[in-house]
Amino acid sequence: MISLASTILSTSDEEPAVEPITAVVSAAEAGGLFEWFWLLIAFPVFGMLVLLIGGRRTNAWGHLLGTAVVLVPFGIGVALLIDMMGRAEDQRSVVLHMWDWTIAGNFTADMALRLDPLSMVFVLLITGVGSLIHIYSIGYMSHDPDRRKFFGFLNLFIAAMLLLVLANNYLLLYVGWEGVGLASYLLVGFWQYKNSAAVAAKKAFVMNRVGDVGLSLGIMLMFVTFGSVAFEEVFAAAGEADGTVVTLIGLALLLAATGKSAQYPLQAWLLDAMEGPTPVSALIHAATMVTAGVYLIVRSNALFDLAPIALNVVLVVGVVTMVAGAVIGCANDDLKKSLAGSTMSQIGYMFTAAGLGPAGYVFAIFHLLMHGMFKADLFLSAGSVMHNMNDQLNMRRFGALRTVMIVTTGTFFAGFLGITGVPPFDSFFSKDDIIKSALSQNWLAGIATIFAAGLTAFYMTRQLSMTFFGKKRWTQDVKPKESPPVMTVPMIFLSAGALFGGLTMVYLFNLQEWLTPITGFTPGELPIPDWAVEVITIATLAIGVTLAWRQYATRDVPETPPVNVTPLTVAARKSLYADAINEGLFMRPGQHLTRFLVWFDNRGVDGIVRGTASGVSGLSNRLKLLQNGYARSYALTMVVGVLVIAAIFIVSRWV
Amino acid sequence: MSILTILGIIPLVGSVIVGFTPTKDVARAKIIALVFAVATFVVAVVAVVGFDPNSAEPFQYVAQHDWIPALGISFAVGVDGIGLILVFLATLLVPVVIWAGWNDVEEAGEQSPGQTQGNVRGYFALMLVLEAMMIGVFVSLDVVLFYIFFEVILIPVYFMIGRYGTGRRTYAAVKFLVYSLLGGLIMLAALAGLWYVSLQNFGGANMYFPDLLSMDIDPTVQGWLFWGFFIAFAIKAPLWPVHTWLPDAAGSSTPGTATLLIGVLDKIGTFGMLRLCLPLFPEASQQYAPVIIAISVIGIFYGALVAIGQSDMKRMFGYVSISHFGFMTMGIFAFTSVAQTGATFYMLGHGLSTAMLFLVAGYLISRRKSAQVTDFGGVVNVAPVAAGLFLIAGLSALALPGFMTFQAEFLVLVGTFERYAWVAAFSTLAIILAALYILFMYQRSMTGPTSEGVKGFKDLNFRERWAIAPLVVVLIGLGFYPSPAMNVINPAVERTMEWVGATNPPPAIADATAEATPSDSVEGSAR
Amino acid sequence: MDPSAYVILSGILFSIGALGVLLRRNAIVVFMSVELMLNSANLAFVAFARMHGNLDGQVIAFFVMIVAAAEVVVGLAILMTIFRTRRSASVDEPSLLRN
Amino acid sequence: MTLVMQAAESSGSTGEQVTFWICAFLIVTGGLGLILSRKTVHSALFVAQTMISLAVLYAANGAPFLALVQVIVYTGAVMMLFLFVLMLVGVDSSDSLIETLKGQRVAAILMVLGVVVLIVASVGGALSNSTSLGIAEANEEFGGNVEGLAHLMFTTYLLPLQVVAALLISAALGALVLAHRERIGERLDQTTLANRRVAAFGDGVHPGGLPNPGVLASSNAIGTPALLPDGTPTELSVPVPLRGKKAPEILNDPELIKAEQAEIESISESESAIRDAGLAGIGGHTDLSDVYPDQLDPDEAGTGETELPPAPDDDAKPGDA
Repeated sequence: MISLASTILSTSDEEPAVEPITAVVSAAEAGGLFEWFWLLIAFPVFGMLVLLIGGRRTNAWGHLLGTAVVLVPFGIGVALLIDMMGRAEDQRSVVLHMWDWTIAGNFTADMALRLDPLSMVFVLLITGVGSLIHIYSIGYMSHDPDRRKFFGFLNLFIAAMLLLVLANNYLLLYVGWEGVGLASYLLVGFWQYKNSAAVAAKKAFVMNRVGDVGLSLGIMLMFVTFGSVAFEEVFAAAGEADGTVVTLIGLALLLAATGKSAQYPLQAWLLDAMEGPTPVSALIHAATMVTAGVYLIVRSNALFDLAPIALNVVLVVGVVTMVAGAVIGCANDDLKKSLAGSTMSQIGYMFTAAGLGPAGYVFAIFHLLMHGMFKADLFLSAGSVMHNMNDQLNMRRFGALRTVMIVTTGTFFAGFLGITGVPPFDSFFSKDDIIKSALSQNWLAGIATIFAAGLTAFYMTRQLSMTFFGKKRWTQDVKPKESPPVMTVPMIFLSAGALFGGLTMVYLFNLQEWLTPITGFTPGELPIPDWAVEVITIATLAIGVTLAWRQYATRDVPETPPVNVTPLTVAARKSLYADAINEGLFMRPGQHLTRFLVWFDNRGVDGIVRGTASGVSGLSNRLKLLQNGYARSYALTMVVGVLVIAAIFIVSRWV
Repeated sequence: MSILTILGIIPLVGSVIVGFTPTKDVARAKIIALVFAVATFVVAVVAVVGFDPNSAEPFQYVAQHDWIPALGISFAVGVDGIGLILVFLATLLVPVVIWAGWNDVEEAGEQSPGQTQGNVRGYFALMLVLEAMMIGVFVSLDVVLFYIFFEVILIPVYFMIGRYGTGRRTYAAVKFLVYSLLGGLIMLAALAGLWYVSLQNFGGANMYFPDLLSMDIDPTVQGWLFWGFFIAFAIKAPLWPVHTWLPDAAGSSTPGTATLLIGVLDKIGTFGMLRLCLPLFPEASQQYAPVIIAISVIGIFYGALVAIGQSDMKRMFGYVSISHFGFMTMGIFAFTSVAQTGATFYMLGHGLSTAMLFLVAGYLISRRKSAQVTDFGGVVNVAPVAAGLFLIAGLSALALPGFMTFQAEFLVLVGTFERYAWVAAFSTLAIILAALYILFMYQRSMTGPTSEGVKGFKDLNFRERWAIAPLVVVLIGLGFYPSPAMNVINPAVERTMEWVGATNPPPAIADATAEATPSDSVEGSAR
Repeated sequence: MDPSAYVILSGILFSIGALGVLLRRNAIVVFMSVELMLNSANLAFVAFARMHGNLDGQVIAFFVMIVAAAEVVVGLAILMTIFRTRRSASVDEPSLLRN
Repeated sequence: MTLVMQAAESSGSTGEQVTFWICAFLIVTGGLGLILSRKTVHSALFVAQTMISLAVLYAANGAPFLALVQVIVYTGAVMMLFLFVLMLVGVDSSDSLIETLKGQRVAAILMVLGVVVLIVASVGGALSNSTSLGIAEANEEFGGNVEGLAHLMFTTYLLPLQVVAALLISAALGALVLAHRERIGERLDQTTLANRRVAAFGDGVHPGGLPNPGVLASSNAIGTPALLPDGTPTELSVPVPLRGKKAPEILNDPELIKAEQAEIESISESESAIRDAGLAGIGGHTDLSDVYPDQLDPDEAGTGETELPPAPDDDAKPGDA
């Protein structure tokens, strides 16, 4: 690890480059628990089916079942991890072939799962954080009449997410990919009686679909190029393919990733998705689903390694979102939306790291893992606040909550420490790695990462001080108190992760060594000394914290947002005009096109049909007039006929 | 007697019995209809189970009897995988529709005042007749026999729309009939041409389909005959721009009729293309494939965009189907086994998902007495099961992975991509539109605050739920385990490809390794 | 004498008869016009008989006369019947074919 | 004109030419008269003129038998039949010559002119240079025109002759059947009728016969009204079909006209009473039609005036049943 700790503790940061290992073993060969790892998915599927089909009969115990079917896979995951750690590096990728899935002509996609160090990390993140959030939800949703349904949807999400990370081919990954999208749709729109929730859910799904176009195209290109969509075969043959095609595949996959991970230009749905219950925001829109894009890119590293252009685009997307998300986070007064901006920004970090290629894949996953913990912690704490403030989210009506919600304040502060990167907490390790890696590859990206770190410090301090410090600005009707233990205990667990996750990953469980066989690793060379980087970073953090503290903790915060602000603030409050752009560029032209086509179909296409019909009947009405019933008319017609026939005869004789 | 003949006779017998039950005894008529429909389904399942996918024979359960020997017309039946899938679809949907549409006629009567509510048994008798005809189309091996079923099928549907529908049902029924008859007329001309060609080829007329495959037809003649058949099938399918009867028919018929009409009956169009157009006129098919692909792509987007702008649910589903039929024809005329398998799979999936859409929407419409989306709102709060099933139906229509429609749509796109990369890439954008029209409609009708007219909705009852359940099971079951269907379809498609003389483009990597110049593979495959 | 003169006369007579049929509404006049047309045909027959030098044309003309007589008898009877019910001899009146 | 000149040049004998031209003139004027006269009677007379002229031409063409038949059958029988019918229908029934069908007149004239041009151009042109064999030889073969025709008719044309005979019989029978009217009520004998007349006399209807026309008048034509003792003419004496012809002085005197009308009305009433009493079939009461709406035969009634069953609704489709 090229982190501060490592620079201090180790004498050498010269690390060897590592090539990825593509070998896999079948589940049968691996034996033991590996033959059963499909149970990881089966449990939540079972829970979902029971809860959704069972209906109201399961209301009484549904939440317990829902939680259990996530806890059990977590246990299995831990057991698998221990098993896997005991295996040689080239024996760690296990493929379980279950049945022939889609076979059409020369297209085949098996129902096959793959458990390797990368997916292992995800399995533990999903089931671990997932379990905690399930437990939290028991308390958080206790008053909701549809709590059982909520757990059913959560289980659906867990199952789909696990399928996403365990799939052994892109088509099956697609199933998980859309499955989490569906779960997100259902959960964002969980309170469907609110129009805003329904609209937000739809928006999220549709924008994700735009990304799915990319995934579809990527898979199609893979099939026509490699004749297969399975990971091993695609990765093995990647080198033989034409560079342009690989770049196209990379860009297509990037499009998919931007949709799922709320990166520019498909970022606009994430803020609206905060309409969902807070546990959903924590689990899906912070910790797991939105990071699926990062997973996709890292998983496809064999392709991206061969497509430097695609990789550079990933980097650009990452940097842009990282900064823009942070800017949005700085200006939003809605606690959850501010956190959502932060999520965008942090995933931007991951994309930046992934965009650095083999030098950054590992750090992307590292940061992802850290982010999963501290962001879940932050969201759950925010949920705890919201739960006790009558579902309000306007930070301008919070303040001084530390006096009544001690535990929540503590957990939020732990998350604050985790995300800002104060040594020696989570981000200190993961973000520094990214910063250094970026500096070593692309100084511009490096500077952006440092700047974004400063912004992170600013908006987190802003949130912290506006919510928990300063003066009370509560509305009349709220009487905040601490949340019940069923909520606070998971928060405490997650705070522990936010505080010590980084240390654990670096010193106890060497994540880099664990992942490099999958992702490969190429160390970079820093243009300036390590310590200088760290000093600059910490200085930036300090500036950010100080600015925000002076602005929001020491001065009074007005209850309505001030009007005379800089244009940047105005833009940031409006999420950098993302909705306006989408509306102007796609929705309005789309509506006009639709309206025109409806008109065209009625008047144009069907008009021709109806016109023909009325033309025929009109003609027949005209012809009907010839049948006027007057014998003399008929006689005249006969004369005309005689005349015509005779004329024809005569003319034909002449001719 | 072939099991296929039995399959066709059972519903016919049933329809006669239903038709002769006492007028007052409506419930008994319904039960008899259901019993016969289920019996047909059971026989169909027996046929499906007994079907040997690996058989060397192209057609199974073949039976051939002389009918009009002088004209070389025989009563010949038999199925391949494609026909079998569609027979399965038809026989599955009919009992479902009867069970789900138990009170369709009465409810349609309530919706449009002045409609006679009597003679419910006529509706069910017609439905059984329709089933027999549908089976007849899918199992006919004689082209003339196929044509006869193709035309006769109009009669029950005409009455089912015109007599038992709602709204402008007479207009819709006549429009449907005139459109279809126009297509049938053109097909009749082509059929006569084909008959003459067979006379020339064999020295004696012979309309037995497997024999016709060995004919050698002049390319110009092929072109004419191809278009003759194709136009008829395009109207039936329906393809843009001969689609305008479909929204009217869908909007004016009972949910059950609409289900059978769009779910099964329209498949005759795509089935006909796959069964008759391609094998009989291979050169013409390949020659005109680009034109048809273009029409299909227009249809895909046109249907989707117009669907977004619809305010009537049933009409909207009609347009959605136009979009989906675009996918099917695109798959058929892409001439890759992947795309054709996908298209066949799509036929099954579309049938089931459309059935769900129409039936669940029918439940809601019969409660609200209106099909206008704006008349709904917040249904999910009062009837969660109905709204949930509606969502499931919608998701299957937008080809969410996990439903069999996903593989179908994806295979069509992949298969098309092999030959027409840019076309497929462009068509992929339609999946966004699919999400838009389904979710936009769902959002407007099912979510949000409960609207006045929706309050007091009863959630689905036992009958309504369990009528839909088989569809959900098959849609999701085949989504995760499609082998039973794929195993049957694949050999049939391979055979069709063989008859047409088309081969799959090899993967670019194989090209690259063979030529050792790994360049232009995308452009290469795009050609 | 040149038969064409007779034939042309016959044609003119025929045309006048046709004109009568077309223009007059009184059924009796129409009948008479029809007779005129038949007679014009007879004239042509007779002229042609002379031209060809055999009597067949005259025989035919004779038959035409008989048929014309029969036709007039029946026709006038019908006319009477119609007249009795409708009180009119106009050929435009029985336009019952309409509607 | 050239055609006429040609005809004149190739002419056989001057006598025949003179005959032809005279007859042709008569025929054409007769035909035009038929079309152009307002009164049917005049038309009939013009037709007769045409027929006779035609008979002359037949004779000139060596067809004496046909000429005779033409005169006897056409001019004698057929035209008389026409006149009879005219008497029944009403002798003064005159058409207005205003055309009611739009465009009929113009179109008819144009078309007929076209036919004339075609016939003249084609037939005349085709025959212009042909030579006539002459009928004399054929006439002489069996010793005369009649013998020759008889020979042909009873040999070659025997079957057509028989058929035509059958046709003639059928036509006669058909005419009988068509013209026959069914008796509606029971047959009234003389006693009943006399009793009714006496009963009607009680109501002021004169039981005696109506006065004869022409009595004490200047002329005894059937259309001349009889003069009453005071010298005034009485319309009662004129048969109803002929009443259209009125003495000029009556037409000019409004008082008389009024009285006349009243008289006719009373007659009508009395006649209606008689008719009710069963004296059906006196015939020819054209102007009493609206007084006797119920005199029609039951099977004839209702064909004209009663409404047809309503036409099926346009929208009635099988689905609406």
